[in-house]
Amino acid sequence: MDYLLLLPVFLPSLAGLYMLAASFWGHVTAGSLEKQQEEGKRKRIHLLTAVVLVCSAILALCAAWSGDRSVTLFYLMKDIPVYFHVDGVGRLFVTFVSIVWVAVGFYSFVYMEHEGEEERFFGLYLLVYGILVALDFAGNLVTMYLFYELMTLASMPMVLHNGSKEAIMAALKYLFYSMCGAYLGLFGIFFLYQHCTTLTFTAGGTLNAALAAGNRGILLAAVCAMLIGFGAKAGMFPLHAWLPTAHPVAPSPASAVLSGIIVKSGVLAMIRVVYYIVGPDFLRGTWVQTVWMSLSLLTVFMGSLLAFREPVFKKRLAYSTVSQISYILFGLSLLTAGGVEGALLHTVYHAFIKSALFLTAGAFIFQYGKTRVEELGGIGKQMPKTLLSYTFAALALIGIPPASGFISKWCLAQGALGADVGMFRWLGPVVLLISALLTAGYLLPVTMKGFFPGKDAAAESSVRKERLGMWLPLAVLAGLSLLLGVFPNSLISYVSRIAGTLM
Amino acid sequence: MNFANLFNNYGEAVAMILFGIGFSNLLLQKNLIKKIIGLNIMDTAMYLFLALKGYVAGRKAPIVTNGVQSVEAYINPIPSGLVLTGIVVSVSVSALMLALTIRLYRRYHTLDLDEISTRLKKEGL
Amino acid sequence: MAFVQNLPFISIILSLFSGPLSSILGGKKAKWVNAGVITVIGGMSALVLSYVVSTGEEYVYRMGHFPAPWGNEIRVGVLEAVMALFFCIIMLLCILGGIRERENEIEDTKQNLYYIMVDLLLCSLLALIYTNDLFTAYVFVEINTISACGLIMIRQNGRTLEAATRYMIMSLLGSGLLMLGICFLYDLTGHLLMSNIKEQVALLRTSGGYHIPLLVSVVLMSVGLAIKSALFPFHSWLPDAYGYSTVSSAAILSSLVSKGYIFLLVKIFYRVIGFDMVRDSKVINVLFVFGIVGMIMGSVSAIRESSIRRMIAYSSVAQIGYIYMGFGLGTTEGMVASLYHVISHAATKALLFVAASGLTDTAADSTDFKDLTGAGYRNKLAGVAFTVGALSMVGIPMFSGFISKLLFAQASVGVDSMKRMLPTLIALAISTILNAVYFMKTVIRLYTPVRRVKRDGIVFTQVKMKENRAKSFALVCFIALNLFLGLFSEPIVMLIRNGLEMFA
Amino acid sequence: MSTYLLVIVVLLPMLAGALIPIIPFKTRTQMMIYIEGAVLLNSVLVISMLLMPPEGTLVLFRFTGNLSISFRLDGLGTVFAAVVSLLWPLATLYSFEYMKHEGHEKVFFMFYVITFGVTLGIALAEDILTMYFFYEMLTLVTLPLIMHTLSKEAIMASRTYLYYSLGGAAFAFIGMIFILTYGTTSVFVPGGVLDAARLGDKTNLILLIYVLCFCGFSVKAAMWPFSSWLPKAGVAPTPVTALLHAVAVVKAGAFTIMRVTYYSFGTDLLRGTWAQYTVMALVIFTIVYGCSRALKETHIKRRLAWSTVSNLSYILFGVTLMTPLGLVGALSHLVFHAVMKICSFFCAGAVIYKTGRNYVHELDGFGRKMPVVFVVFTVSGFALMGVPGLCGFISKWNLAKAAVASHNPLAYAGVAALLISALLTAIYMMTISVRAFFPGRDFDYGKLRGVEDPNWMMLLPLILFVIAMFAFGLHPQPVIAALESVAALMG
Repeated sequence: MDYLLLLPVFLPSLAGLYMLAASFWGHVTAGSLEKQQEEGKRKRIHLLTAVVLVCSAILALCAAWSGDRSVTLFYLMKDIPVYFHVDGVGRLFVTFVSIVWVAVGFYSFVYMEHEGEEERFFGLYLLVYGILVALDFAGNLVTMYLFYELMTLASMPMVLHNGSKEAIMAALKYLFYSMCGAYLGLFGIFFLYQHCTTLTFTAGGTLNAALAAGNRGILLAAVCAMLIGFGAKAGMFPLHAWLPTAHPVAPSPASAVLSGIIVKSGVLAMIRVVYYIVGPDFLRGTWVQTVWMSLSLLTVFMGSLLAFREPVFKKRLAYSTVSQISYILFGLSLLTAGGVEGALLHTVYHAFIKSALFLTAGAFIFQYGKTRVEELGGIGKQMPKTLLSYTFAALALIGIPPASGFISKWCLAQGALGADVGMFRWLGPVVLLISALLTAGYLLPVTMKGFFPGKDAAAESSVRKERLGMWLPLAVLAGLSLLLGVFPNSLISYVSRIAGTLM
Repeated sequence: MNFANLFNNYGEAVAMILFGIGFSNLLLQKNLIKKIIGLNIMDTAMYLFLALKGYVAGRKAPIVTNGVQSVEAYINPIPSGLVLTGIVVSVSVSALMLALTIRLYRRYHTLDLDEISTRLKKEGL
Repeated sequence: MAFVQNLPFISIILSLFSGPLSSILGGKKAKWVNAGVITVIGGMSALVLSYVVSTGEEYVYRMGHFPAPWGNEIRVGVLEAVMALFFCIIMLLCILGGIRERENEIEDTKQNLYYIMVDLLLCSLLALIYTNDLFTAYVFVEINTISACGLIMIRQNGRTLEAATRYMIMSLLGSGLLMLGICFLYDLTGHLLMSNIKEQVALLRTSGGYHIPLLVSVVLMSVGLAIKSALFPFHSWLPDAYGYSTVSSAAILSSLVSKGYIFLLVKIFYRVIGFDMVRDSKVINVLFVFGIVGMIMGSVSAIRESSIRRMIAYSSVAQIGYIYMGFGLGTTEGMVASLYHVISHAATKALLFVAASGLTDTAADSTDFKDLTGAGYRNKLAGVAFTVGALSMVGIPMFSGFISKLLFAQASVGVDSMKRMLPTLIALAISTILNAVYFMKTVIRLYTPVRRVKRDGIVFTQVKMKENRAKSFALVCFIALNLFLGLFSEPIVMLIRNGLEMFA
Repeated sequence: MSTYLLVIVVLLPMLAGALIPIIPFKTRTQMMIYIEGAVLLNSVLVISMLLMPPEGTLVLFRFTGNLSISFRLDGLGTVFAAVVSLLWPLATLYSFEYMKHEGHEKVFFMFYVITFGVTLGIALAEDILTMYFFYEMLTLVTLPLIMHTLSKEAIMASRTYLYYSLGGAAFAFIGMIFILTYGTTSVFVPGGVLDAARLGDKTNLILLIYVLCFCGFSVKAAMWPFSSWLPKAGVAPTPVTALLHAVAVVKAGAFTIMRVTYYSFGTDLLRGTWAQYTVMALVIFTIVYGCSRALKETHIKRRLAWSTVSNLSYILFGVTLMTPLGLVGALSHLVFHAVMKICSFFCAGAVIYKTGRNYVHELDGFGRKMPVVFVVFTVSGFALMGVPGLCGFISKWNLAKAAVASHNPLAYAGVAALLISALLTAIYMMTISVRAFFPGRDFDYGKLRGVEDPNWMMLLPLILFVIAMFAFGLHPQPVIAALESVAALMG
């Protein structure tokens, strides 16, 4: 019972709320500021954000890596507390979330100046961070659901940041898809509450065997509903459609964290449900597993195919997210240690890679306002650092050894082959391979066109200086995705330990 | 069924038939006057019926002339009394009806009740 | 024998002779005589009631002390006394409620005739209530008819004449059938006094002889009286008669005349034929069916009406339906409910008619709904009274209508045959809804204010309570009566029960 | 505490209300003080009575034999009475401000205050006749409130309301008769009063009657197909729509259904019969139907009214589960929905009062101009959606818990319906908020000059409601425990 866990949750949330309120009242009182006042305000905002962000990130890491802490906040219902607990998975998630969040945060100090409404944006940014930390620390299903919903509501305004009609429509679409998913999840939660000894996360599941035996059918249905529901956040078919709509309109940092981090919360939810509440043994070999595997594979294939055909850069990345997340889901759906290992690895890697990619896209837009792939010819001349780090990230995602993506995919394939899942043993790896090829097909052209536009391309006249604040975080993320590929052992061992506990 | 009964008390039979005639007239005739006649036929049928009930073959009317004789000598007087009362009633009723009829005729120059009501509808009174 | 026992006879004679008396008086005097007579008779009936209740048994009053088979008898029980009392009260109030209209609508030379008619009507009603002799009953039925007809046609216009004629024809048909039935009974039993006939009928039942003729006579009499009391298919005359005659006539007719016939029917069922015999005969099924159909159809046609008076008239068709449905249930409970409804409906319906007249005063006697918009503000008391009546009709608790609804429903649940229970309950519910539809619609209209003060020539006028004291008084009394029936129904129900026991 | 308080709290408001048009008030303020004083006093009396519950019953009046108007305070009544008497003073405060622009207030407040007493009468009724009596009264005293504006539309609406309610009462009446005839007593007893011996082979009949009775009472609770009066009644002034058509009247319908189901017919008789399935199916359909109608509706108050329709059916759904848990769920939603919905209605009312705008598409950009109102509105929207941390989630949780625990396939469908309707709720509430806060990049706020938050009389209730929503949402234990103790009697 110690409150260190709560600090990284409440510090950013309160700061964020404060900033939101401030911006809101600013609008209500409708005071227009002078230019330099404007500047001063921005400075203050950035300073506050940076301080709070770094502090809370450090706090979060401390809280995470100093033993299995747990705290019960208060009782939502008689037998259901709001309960935080740090365990392996949570630790892992908190770590990469914090890193990415800080990096993207610094990136957006520069980026957001042309988007405006910075106070609101950073307020939300901090708020969502706090919620995410809480989500990763959540110690039981209801707590997790609570913060899951809050995350949806808080991240929604990030999507409609620029306030254009299509942005608003996209935001609503995002909201409703997530809500739909969340409610499907809730549907399951109701049933699990009846048939589980407790909703507190315990490795291997807490299903009450006696009760469950009676209503196996309805339980399976409920779990299936939950998978599909939480799959909405993770962009799994059939509820994936919000991703390609929401990401392009959102400001690039927002889309970076959306598809780098927030989609991962769907993954987290699935892990929690399957491995900590229901227990893999209950699902192994049932129709639910089959459905889950086939859905994820379908999504993998479909996503990369759509990405391949997509001309708008950020949309393309969004589709790629759709397919990449489903790698993870496929890994989870194998219900074997190997599968989980691969999945977790890919979760981490994809977080870094995908945010890096989106930041690149953001950079292009920020500097030259280029959104479509075919406009990017010769971009390498103007922004070499950016494009270089992009390339590394892309290679990592495709999975060229020794870059990180290779390792995770290798694990996934191995897991698939190792698992006893009928035809999916070979179907899985095949699909992964094809999609890897497609990935190469839709990521590399940018690099090539960028560096070697060919002579007929009109050389871009004005070469603007790349902003340090932008390419540095980008480079850091890309670098991380490389390094973790080159020296993966500590991570692998850690992940496999987690996976071991789950089986 | 055996018609013997019918022929034995032919009086009652006739009375019933008359009653039917009267009733149907009162009900179905358009013309008010005919209705009233029907009414009277109906009443008369009733009196006939009552009188028959009272009459015992071969006895005298219950009017005391030369000295009272035993009760067997006379017919039952009560029905006759009833008939008398009935006649009074029906007379008054028919009088009232006729009065009404005159009133209506003065107003609408017709004896057809339905036509009168259609006219009333037209007046919308 | 106590002096009180003479009072019923005296009251009949009194009302009978006050008629001719008023024929030689002027309108004003006749009015007072009439009012006085009714009051006195009411007092007498009250005394009789208290006497009968105290002794706890009914008594027979022989005219001129002739013994049973020959003499003519009056038989007084609790129920008779109760009915007499209520009829007097309501009649008095109706007379009071309609004074002004009468004086406007009837030419002055005929004023006193009106009171003659009322006196005769009262006399015949009392006779119907008290008499123990079928033929006397028949005679007074006719007198009743004639005087009622007089009440209708005394206001001279085409409608009333036509209505009176139709009414005459219908009730003549009815009384013809009644007469025939009586003759049959006389033929079978050789008696005219109810009690003696009953003994004979009992013998016949045990011997099983003459079953069909007996049945026929029952059917004839009930159908005859049903026709006279405007049961559903025979109601064609009713809306015009009630809708266009002068107010107090309408009130009296709707609340008393038909009730007199109904009461006679009850007497025939109980004291002449014996109720179980009636129950075994299928006649009550017929009454039941017609009653239910009447409940619905009456309300439906009421909804379609555009004139408030005619609407109320149609609603009383529906109410008569209730009563016959109660008979049709074939249980004592049902009978109690019906008799209670006879009383409560008499009170309510009279109230409605008088209140309606009060409302129409504000719009130059136009009975069209359009002219009554906002009338509730123009004549406050009448508005309130009408609302009370409407609520009672819909069966809102604490008004009399609710109690009778309650009694009907309980009676129907008491019946063990599904075939009667469900139809009754459903019919009750539906007719409640229909009542709500047309009465509440009217009430809402009454309280919808209008901006303008005149509509195609009709000027809306304010009416103060003081302007028409008699009517205000009558209305207040009616409201009080209605609330009384609604709140303290217990004693009355008890009286009715005792009365029925005395009957059987 | 003496049982006389039971009848005092019922009669006091009636008397006070009846006096309003008679007393010659010098100023409007005097009237306001008088009314608020009366209402507050009564609420205080009620609350104090609930804290020190009087034992035994008080017979006010006897109709005939066993039929009487009598009051007693029991668990269920406590809940309803508490809700009503906590909300009434606030609503009154709000309506002072609102009614300024509606005219002839005296009549309005007269019936408004009288309704308070009548509603309490329903809550405190000891036997079914008393409840029926006040149920009818409620119909009549709320009628003038609906036709208050006296526009053609209002008249039509009030007619519809009247026909529906009285018709419903007519069928409820049948149920009452059966309880009186086949019950051991007419008093409400947890677990029902039907006398098995007297029932004999009539079980099916009783079930039929139950269904009729349920439908009858559910008219006030606006169950499909009897729901259409509620949106129509939205023409009434907002305090009426908010308090009566989100709380008092409609909840009275739900409350009476609880009474007849759990206290008169008895759940043991009904559970698992065709009757239960019939009513439950109706209710489940209504849950979805109401929401979808709300989605189609663009008039704010009507949209909220439709949402009320569906939310009321949440309560009824809990009732039709016919388990103690179900009753807990129903009661919790009865309490919480009261807060949420009255809050959202008051927001809508504030908008109408300040700007006279009635339609959703007219609200672009209001978020900045009426910040408090729309923040509150959004919060109440979240609550209705069942976002955890707000009270809506708690009641939804309890309902679903009960439904799953009842192991009744139809109930599972009910859970699904709950969630579908939650999603629809999200759509129709969020679209409003998003419009209000994000009118689009090139929105000209100049169009909204003069739009601003209303004064404290309107804001105070809103703030209190928001606090309540969070309080119930984060720490519902006391309330839920109380409700469980009520339901525990059912066994």
